[in-house]
Amino acid sequence: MRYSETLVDHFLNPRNAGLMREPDAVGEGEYAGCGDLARVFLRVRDGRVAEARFQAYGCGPTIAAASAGSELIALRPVEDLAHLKPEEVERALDGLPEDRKHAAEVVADAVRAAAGQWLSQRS
Amino acid sequence: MRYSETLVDHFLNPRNAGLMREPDAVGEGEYAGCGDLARVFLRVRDGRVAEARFQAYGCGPTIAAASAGSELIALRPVEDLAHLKPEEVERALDGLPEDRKHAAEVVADAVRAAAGQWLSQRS
Amino acid sequence: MTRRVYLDHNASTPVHPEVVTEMTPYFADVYGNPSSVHGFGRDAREGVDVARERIATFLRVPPDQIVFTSGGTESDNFGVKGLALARGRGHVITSRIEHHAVLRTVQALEAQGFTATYLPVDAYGAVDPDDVRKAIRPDTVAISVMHANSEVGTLQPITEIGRIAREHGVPVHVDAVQTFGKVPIDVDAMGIDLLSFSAHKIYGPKGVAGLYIRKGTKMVAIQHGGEHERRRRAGTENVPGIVGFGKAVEVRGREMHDEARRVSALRDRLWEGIAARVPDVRLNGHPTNRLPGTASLCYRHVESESIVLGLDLKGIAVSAGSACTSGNVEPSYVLVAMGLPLDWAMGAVRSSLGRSTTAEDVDYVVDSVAPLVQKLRQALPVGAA
Amino acid sequence: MTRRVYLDHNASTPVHPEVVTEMTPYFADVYGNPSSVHGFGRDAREGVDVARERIATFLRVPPDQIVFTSGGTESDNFGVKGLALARGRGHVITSRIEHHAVLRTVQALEAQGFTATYLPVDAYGAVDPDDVRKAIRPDTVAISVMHANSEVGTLQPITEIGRIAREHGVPVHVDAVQTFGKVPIDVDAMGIDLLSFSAHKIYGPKGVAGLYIRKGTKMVAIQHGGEHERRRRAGTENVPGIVGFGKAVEVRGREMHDEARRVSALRDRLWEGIAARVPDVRLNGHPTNRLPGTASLCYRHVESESIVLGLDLKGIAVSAGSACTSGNVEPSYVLVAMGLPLDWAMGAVRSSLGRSTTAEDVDYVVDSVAPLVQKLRQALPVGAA
Ligand SMILES: Cc1ncc(COP(=O)(O)O)c(C=O)c1O
Ligand SMILES: Cc1ncc(COP(=O)(O)O)c(C=O)c1O
Repeated sequence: MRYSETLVDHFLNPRNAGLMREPDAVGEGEYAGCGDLARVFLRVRDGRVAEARFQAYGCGPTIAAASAGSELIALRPVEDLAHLKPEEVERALDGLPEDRKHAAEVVADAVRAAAGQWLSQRS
Repeated sequence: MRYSETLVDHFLNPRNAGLMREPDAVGEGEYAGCGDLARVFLRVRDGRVAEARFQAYGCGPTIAAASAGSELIALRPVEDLAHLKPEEVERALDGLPEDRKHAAEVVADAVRAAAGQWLSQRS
Repeated sequence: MTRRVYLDHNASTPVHPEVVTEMTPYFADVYGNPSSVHGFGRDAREGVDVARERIATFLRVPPDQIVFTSGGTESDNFGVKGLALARGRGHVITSRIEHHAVLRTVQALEAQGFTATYLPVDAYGAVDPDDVRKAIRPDTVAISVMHANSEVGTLQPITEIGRIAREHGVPVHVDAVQTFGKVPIDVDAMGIDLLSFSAHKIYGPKGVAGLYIRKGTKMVAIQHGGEHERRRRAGTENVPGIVGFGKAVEVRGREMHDEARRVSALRDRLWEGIAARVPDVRLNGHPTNRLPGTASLCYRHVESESIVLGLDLKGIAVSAGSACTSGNVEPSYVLVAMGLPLDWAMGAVRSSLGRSTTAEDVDYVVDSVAPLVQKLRQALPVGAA
Repeated sequence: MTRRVYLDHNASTPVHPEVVTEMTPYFADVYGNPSSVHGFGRDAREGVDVARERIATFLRVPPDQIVFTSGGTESDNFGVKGLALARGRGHVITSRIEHHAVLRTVQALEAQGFTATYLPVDAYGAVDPDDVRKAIRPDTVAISVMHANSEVGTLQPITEIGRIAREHGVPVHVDAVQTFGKVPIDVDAMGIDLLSFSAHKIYGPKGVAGLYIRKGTKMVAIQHGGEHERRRRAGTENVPGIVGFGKAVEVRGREMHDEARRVSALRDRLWEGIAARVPDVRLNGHPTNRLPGTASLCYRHVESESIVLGLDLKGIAVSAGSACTSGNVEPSYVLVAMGLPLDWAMGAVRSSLGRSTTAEDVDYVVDSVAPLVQKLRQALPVGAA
């Protein structure tokens, strides 16, 4: 198997999948080459992520990355998330094969976009 | 095995191989493409072959054909041998593969040459 | 995850037990080089001869018109380049849905100065013979159209194409790698001059295939060296592989017809089972005029590879119609040529059934697909793709 | 005729029992297509990866610089055409004693507009590196010189040739089909850019070989299709063959050195035994700088094929240096290039010894050769040939 157990678990049992009604912020990441797409919804309380949900379209790792990403950001300050690195998402999956690194990038992009939206609305 | 048992026997135990001293006639056959060479010596009594010997250079079938040919012509009228056909030599070997038919031709050529020599000396 | 179900027979097949038995002695016992004239060589040669004879009998052609190669790809390269290069220059006709072994070969010929026409296909994936007729030019040197595509399995109208080609005196190469040994082929009735066919798609070993070359067809060799295969393909023969190939074909003669019926019914069961439980799914290719065991399904708004991964985790082997390689989207060019919209084409999954496939296998797959697709769709951005 | 002695290891070899054991599961059990992403495919892929790793370890090169092919002939075609066609046009240097897989490939390139120099060899069959230097021109695009010829076994001065080639920036292809796994090869020290090597000459299966391609060497693929072997050689991998090849090479790592010593001594025993009992016989090739198990003998005034036939009837397999094919004389072009007179060259017989050859085998051969040659010479026209 070329994927970690953690990745497979997120793929088979995605956490926080689906739409969020009236979110405080939404962000999208898209991988141009591949058509992969992730969307992250945030509910924010006291500057921190109170709830996150995602939707993803793409190969297995992208779905797993979105799931792992939604757990990763729970309760973290939105300010921090504006700089979320793909490597952090990849670590949460216990690694990605070389040709699937974009899965982490798409999700990190989406999180940063959502965080950016929330920060700009607030200011 | 692509050769008949008869051919193999002639090859392993060639009959009448070797030089003849003071023969009544000698004939040679050569296969240009291949370098194969057969030489037939005849001793003639009352117009018939009293003794035949051969020398041959070439692949196995050529040696076998010379041996079979030397048996084939024993006691036959020299006049007949002036028209000896390769097919007769081939039959005496119980057949030859397509790409070795020249073995019979070389030997038939040698026999016809020797017969021709004897006939022309006599006339 | 103890259960394992292999529904990828169009990619490769398990070697038939009788084939393994037949080829095994040719490794350590009958190991001579068939070009050698001694007994060890003659024994090996006989193995090759018997195999050629078996395949010739199956195809109803003379044995000396069969050349052994190293695989379907080599046969395709040989067939297409062999025809084109023997004529030096000119125009080649092929279709948009050929295997890469033909497509990239035609492209390589284009790079050398040949010109090419890539024929379109209809919604079922079939070439229109009339398009072949229209494409033929005075300088057309070869036509190469496959018998059936590995992905959707629609059978091409080869007989009609062969007739048109003959009228114009153009030789026809047919890539039958996916059909040989699965559906009947009559090279004379179908007007085929060259036919590529392979072992590992029909329970024979990998690394061996064949090219039928009709007597009198002007061809050049593309692999140079010794005088093997009547000077048409140099290189010491893969004796065990060829022996296994011959046996595999002989077995096909016995098993092909019943299996086609059985596998065809199982394929219907698969499609009907999935269609009943999964919304927004379609079956690609011609409904009847097709390979018996191939089911190409498209799941709208789901991505092929995620389904393949999900099923793989259940021990099920199917293949993705679209592939994401190093960050480049590749929806199947075959489905695109058939006019499928991208939101369908991206979710293409091929199941290909074979001689060991059972009804229980099929039901297990149906039971696995339905919840998987549902779950994947839940994670889906609204209106994506 | 119960005894059978195989002295034709340069033609092909019996597959090593450990190799058969290693490859057998890859027919009916691990049958996936290595390109498939599911578990069946990954298991097959792993077999291929392990084999590549083993061969890379043996050759001390990175695994991704090894491409699997279908045989030595394909490797040679690929190596020479791959270099030449990547450069479009130019001059190729090779030797007169190459295998036909190289010679006819160079001829095919000449027919496409390339030019070629065929280097002579000395009386031992060795190329003079100085001739290589002199042959190099500004438009030289490739040098292809074999490591050792299958018939006489003389090792070529590859290191010197490699050094000269490098000075001039010309890539070097080496056909090592007869030496790989028999004598040490160091592609870096020897300045080799491409190396052809094969399985069935070293107790691996027929139908699989390799080409080492030094990183950065400008090459084109010659077999077009799917994206296998990092796009350098299209076609489904011959998985069992590759697995067997890897094992064969691993075994060579263990057995090669002791065997070379043992086989070399047996070859001396053969030559000395025959020389003591048969007049007018000579040993061809370099006395020391050669393949360990190869003995090319010439029997003056006897024809090769009649010796091969005579020994075959005693169960002994050797090979003829000259062959009479459909009525055309063919003295070995290798011996002719070495300057052997025709009356010697026509009587060339090669014995090639291997891992199962025993002293009893050798003695049996000596005992069979002596009376046979005597008998054949008796039937000989005086002063013939
Ligand atoms: C129609 C067709 N042609 C050619 C090939 C190439 O066969 P191989 O990869 O075995 O060389 C395939 C294999 O998938 C195929 O389906
Ligand atoms: C030096 C050399 N090169 C290439 C080859 C060709 O190998 P194959 O016939 O296995 O393709 C041989 C085989 O005899 C050889 O000896």
